[in-house]
Amino acid sequence: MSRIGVFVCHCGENIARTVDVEKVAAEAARLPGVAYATDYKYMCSDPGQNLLKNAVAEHRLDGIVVAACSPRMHEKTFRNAAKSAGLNPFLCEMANIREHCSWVHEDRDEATAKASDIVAMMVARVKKDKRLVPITVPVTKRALVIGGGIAGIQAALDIADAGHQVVLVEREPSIGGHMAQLSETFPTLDCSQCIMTPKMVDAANHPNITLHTYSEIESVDGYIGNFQITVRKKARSVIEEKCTGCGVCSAKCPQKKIPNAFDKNLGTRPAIYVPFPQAVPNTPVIDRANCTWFKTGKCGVCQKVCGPGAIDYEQEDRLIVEPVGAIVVATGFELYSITEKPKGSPIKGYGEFGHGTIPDVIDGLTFERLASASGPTGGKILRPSDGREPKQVVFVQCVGSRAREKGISYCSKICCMYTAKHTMLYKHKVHDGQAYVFFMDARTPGKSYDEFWRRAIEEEEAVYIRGMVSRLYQKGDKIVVMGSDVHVGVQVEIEADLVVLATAVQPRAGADTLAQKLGISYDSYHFYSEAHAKLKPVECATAGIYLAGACQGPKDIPDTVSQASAAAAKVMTLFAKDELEREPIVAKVNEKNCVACLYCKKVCPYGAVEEKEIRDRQGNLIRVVAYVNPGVCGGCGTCQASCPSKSVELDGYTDEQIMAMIEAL
Amino acid sequence: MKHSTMRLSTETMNLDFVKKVEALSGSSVRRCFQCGKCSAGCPMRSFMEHPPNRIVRFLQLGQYERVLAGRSIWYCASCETCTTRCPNKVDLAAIMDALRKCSWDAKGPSKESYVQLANRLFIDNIRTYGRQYEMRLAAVFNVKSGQFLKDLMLGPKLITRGKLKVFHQKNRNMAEIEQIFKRIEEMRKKGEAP
Amino acid sequence: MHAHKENHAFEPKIVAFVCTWCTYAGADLAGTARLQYPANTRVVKFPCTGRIDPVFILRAFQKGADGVLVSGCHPGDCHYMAGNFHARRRFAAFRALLDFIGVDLNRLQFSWVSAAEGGKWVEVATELTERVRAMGPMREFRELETEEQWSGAIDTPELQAAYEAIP
Amino acid sequence: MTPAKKLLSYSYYPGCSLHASAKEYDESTRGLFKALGIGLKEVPDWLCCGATPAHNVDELLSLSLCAKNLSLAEGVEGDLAVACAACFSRLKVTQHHLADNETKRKQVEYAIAGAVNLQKPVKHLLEILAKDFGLDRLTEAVQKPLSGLKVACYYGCLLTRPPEVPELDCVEAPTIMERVIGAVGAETVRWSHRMECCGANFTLSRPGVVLKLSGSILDSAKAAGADCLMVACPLCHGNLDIRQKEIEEATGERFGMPVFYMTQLLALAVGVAPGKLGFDSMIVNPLPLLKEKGLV
Ligand SMILES: Cc1cc2nc3c(=O)[nH]c(=O)nc-3n(C[C@H](O)[C@H](O)[C@H](O)COP(=O)(O)OP(=O)(O)OC[C@H]3O[C@@H](n4cnc5c(N)ncnc54)[C@H](O)[C@@H]3O)c2cc1C
Ligand SMILES: Cc1cc2nc3c(=O)[nH]c(=O)nc-3n(C[C@H](O)[C@H](O)[C@H](O)COP(=O)(O)OP(=O)(O)OC[C@H]3O[C@@H](n4cnc5c(N)ncnc54)[C@H](O)[C@@H]3O)c2cc1C
Ligand code: SF4
Ligand code: SF4
Ligand code: SF4
Ligand code: SF4
Ligand code: SF4
Ligand code: SF4
Ligand code: SF4
Ligand code: SF4
Repeated sequence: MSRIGVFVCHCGENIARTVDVEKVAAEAARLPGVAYATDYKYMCSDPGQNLLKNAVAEHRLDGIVVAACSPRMHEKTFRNAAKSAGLNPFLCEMANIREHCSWVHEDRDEATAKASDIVAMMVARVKKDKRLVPITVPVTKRALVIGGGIAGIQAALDIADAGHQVVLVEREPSIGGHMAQLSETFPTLDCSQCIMTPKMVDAANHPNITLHTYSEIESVDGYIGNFQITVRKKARSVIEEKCTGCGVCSAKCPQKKIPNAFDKNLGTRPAIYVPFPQAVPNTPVIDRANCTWFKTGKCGVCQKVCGPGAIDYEQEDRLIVEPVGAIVVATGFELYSITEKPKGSPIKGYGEFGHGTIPDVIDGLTFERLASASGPTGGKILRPSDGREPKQVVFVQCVGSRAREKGISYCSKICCMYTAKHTMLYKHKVHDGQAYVFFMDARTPGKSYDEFWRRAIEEEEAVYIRGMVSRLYQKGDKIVVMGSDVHVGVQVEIEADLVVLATAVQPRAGADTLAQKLGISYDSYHFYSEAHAKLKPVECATAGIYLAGACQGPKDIPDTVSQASAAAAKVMTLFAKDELEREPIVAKVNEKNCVACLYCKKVCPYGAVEEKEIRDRQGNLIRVVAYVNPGVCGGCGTCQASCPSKSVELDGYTDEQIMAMIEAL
Repeated sequence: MKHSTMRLSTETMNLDFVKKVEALSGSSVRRCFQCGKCSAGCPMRSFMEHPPNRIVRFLQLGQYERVLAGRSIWYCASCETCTTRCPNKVDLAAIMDALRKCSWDAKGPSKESYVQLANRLFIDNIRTYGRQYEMRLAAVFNVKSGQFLKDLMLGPKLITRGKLKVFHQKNRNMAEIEQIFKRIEEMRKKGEAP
Repeated sequence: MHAHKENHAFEPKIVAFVCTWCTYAGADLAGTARLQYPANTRVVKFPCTGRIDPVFILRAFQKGADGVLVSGCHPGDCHYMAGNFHARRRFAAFRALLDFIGVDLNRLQFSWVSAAEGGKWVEVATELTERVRAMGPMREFRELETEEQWSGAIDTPELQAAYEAIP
Repeated sequence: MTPAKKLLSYSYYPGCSLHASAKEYDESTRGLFKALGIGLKEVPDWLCCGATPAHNVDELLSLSLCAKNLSLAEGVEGDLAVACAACFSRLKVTQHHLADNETKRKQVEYAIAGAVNLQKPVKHLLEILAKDFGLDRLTEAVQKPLSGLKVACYYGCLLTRPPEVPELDCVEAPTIMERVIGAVGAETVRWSHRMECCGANFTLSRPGVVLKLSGSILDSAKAAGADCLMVACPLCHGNLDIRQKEIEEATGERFGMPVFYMTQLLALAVGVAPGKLGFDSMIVNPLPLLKEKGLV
């Protein structure tokens, strides 16, 4: 038999004006199981809380209902009071007779009756309440950062500076990502390399950062605070510990004509190479597909010339297991290429632009390499076909982006700004050249961004023409651009020397595979989904995993860095405690009844439900049941409502508790 | 020409003309971002074939023939609404003045001869009399424009109310006024003034 | 002095199943704004509409509710990301079942009320109260109640059908 | 104790229209100023300011004509009072432009063979009445309050534009006319077309334009319940008053809306004899309205 205490609050006049609080208390006292009922002027005040604490002791109460304001207001207060009185805090409930009653009704009788009903419902519920203990999980204070672009580097540095260990995993031989490829950056036009390279070096030298380049995530196990990551370190064919980065191997390698992907294939590199001179680490990789040794078994020049003996043709991929407590995903983006349709790209293609067959039609990143002082032309704008300096350059915005029918509807967000930047860089380098831009809108909602774009037009004299380009075709050594100026309604034709397409920012090919390994969700384009667009923009729905940079959606550097620092801050918040404590409102499976239909698994938005094998003592598999990982469960209860065998229950909202309330109607 | 394709290149964009208009009007043309606010409020928009914003746009692209070909510039009432409201401080009313001057100097190719004629007569009046005499202005305009009967009904009404002076007298300082015209002509001849 | 209040012969009982994050907060807001509505509603709070089992609705009708309101976050705003989508699908199937067993669907109302929509909460609660008042007391289920004891098992073909309809 | 009232005296540039089609504007201005005890001395041998046609096609000429007028005004004491909105605008624009354009100023100075007078304050009558004289004093001077008369104040294009030049009042939402006429007891209506263009000098070359634009102005004033319009510009007056009959014929709408110069109404209120205010030269006869309101 339970002993429930009911405390009816007057809230000064707020409740007492319309609700006859004494009557409510008196009626509550008659409810079965109620051992004590009273009313008081201000329950939340110190004397009010003391009244509650004393009553617990005096009347040996095992459950409490405070009939007062909304639980959103004072549930914490009264649960804490109950706790200090030695009661499990989850045995204290609030009956909302203020917001839901005294404030919204005028008739005193009706309001009093309703208040009594609400109290009765809560009394019925509290009788079914169970003692709940906050869940605690230990935290491994080590973070994994996936992707070594500016996002990953920033997040890694922030976390490492806070004193935590970071494992930074980068797929390519060097960290740096796209930012390392850029020339100068909007909106300030500072040199990308100049601001990026020091950060890359900092990351590599930081005592708290373990760098795995040329590596990928093999698998992810565990949950928030306790992940086990398996990293595949791909065979570099160069022993990192021995290599001094002298570069003799690259210089002597007879295979010299391999297109350099970092330079968007404008230049070439040897088979043993670092992607770019400032690469971090400065350790070469053998591109086995193009290496003579690996193709024919002959050559071995690099091994012969390498002083420290760092070349190892036998090296194999290695798997490393890293325990971490939190993960930052920062895998960045890819540009849509009209040349080759990237696998999985939803964009239907640009036949009207020649499908990439016109050599002097390039993308924005290629232009960055042309404009970069450390690029293949030493920063001279020269067109790929014949190396001449182009005098008429046409830029075309929104190629792929914002074109529902082509396959994607979103705006790539950065191309308006980088195209404006390109026209400026071009004008700075080719004074007698003319830049034209075909655009639909100039989307420049950033600090100093519109001013930047206006500068391109007003000071650098770029001619902006509103309208999409219909077609491009080669005519002699020119490219005819067919457009239209929609402001004046006249067709426009320009014979260009070079055409630069601002192609769509897309998620990395394979972003979905990584997401599946991590158990995080992604949108229909494969950008990773944040838990809440506004209030949890860096958290994944999966606890303990955070997002930074362009992998979550198109982003420029300022946005990327802000998000990266925010993700790092979230990781640090997590690491501030030794154990994670959370409300024990989580689902539990009754393994006896579970029929393993796994409906629960299907509906759980948090991916908290796993399959669990039940084995006998000999280790024989008896059956499979569902298991809810309490570290991951968000507590929505969807599984419970969906379970056909009623085998899963959400603590704090059990069927019993709810039914009790309904019965009390 | 109105609908023919614009072939843009550094050769076909007459930026010298644009610079001249910018110098005459003291207003930047590039600053315009084609919001259309000028045209939205222009009281004369419905009489123009190119709304004011399009005039600026053609200028941005150096398409001066297209600007001067239309009668739009002659239908601008100089009300300054566009200039007042332009978010970019494009002084369109001044640009219209500059364009009319360019067209005036080129003796065409404007289509709006009536407006031009009225302006010419008005200025002639100043040179001859120092002040405006509306009676003469109207009469000569009607004769020259071949609209003999235009406003026939208004004339007597105005005269009886003393609103049109039938006789007029010259300013006493006519010589000085003539000097002003002469000196301006002289400066222009020497290329010292636009 | 309050305006003269009408006396109704029949005061229906309305049970509202609401989620904590949106509708419960919306109803709180109606309170803070001192908006007035009929006193017929009794609120049962859930973490999420995804937690609301159709059985609860049946039970409420059996236990004397004349009308039931189910309300949560707007689609896409769910605190738990997708709970309300599951709820929406589940209730779509459930309505068919209720119809089948002869419950007038006008007694059951689904709606989305956000934490900012105190006014909408008042509207929804008032409308349902008025509508059910006009319909008169719900009798169909009360008789059943004496015969059947609630259990978690799926022991009727209707329930089976309802669960099978869950995608 | 009332502060000593200073004696105001101005040099006066009437402009071509006030000597012809707008003679009632001139007469009433002189009458009003006399009644208020404000001195007014006409600049001798002033010439046409060039108005719209000059700057339309020849900015340099326009600037030179105005500069010449400014230097003529130098000989007459007092700030330069201007009645016509177009003259006012041109004179102000000239000072404004030449103050910050050295090249143009040199050209103009050569053309007029003298320095440009950038210092002489050029003031519209409204400014003189509202700011120099003062609305309180204006109210004190009232002998026949215009109470009951519903006036639609029409600013036209040029009184406040272009921005930063006349600085008479707010460029887009001025109230100076309403304040001035309100000071003598008239009621002013809120209406939409206070600053729409009336068709300006197209009156000669393209009267169709005027019929359309002035038509909608009359329409709007009528819809707002105005008894009459009040203007401060002869060109506006010409279009709205002289062409009103034609507009009525073209639109089939009857307005019968007298169009007053602001000085006519003000002078009437401060007791100038109606016979001296040129009411008889108005095309739309205002006397029935004035009689109805007991003002004549
Ligand atoms: C042409 C062009 C010009 C630009 N100009 C500017 C500018 O002027 N100013 C500006 O602010 N922004 C500019 N940007 C945008 C800028 O490039 C991005 O904002 C920024 O690079 C995003 O950084 P990130 O770290 O999120 O992604 P990325 O730079 O793409 O880095 C992601 C990193 O993750 C690695 N990675 C990917 N997948 C995996 C995996 N599965 N495992 C391990 N590692 C992985 C990649 O190799 C890469 O190193 C420009 C972009 C383009 C295309
Ligand atoms: C019309 C409109 C619609 C919008 N709609 C959306 C939308 O749909 N979606 C969206 O994502 N964003 C929207 N936004 C943007 C959103 O409102 C802002 O991004 C957000 O409010 C910024 O939050 P804040 O905390 O930075 O600033 P604020 O909300 O301005 O908060 C600043 C706080 O600081 C206080 N404060 C100021 N100075 C001091 C001081 N000296 N000392 C102490 N306190 C001080 C202020 O009182 C205030 O409480 C909208 C904005 C507007 C104007
Ligand atoms: S507990 Fe709530 S209802 Fe009671 S006095 Fe405090 S605020 Fe008011
Ligand atoms: S073995 Fe391969 S990498 Fe080494 S030098 Fe030869 S081709 Fe180059
Ligand atoms: S940022 Fe600009 S160019 Fe890029 S997709 Fe958006 S609108 Fe188009
Ligand atoms: S100011 Fe606002 S509406 Fe205008 S472009 Fe920027 S974000 Fe868009
Ligand atoms: S839905 Fe229920 S029965 Fe099915 S797997 Fe989950 S807990 Fe087990
Ligand atoms: S309560 Fe919600 S989050 Fe937790 S396991 Fe069930 S469905 Fe998943
Ligand atoms: S208002 Fe100004 S910016 Fe807008 S279109 Fe006209 S001139 Fe251009
Ligand atoms: S000044 Fe000319 S172009 Fe500008 S709004 Fe007036 S009439 Fe139109």
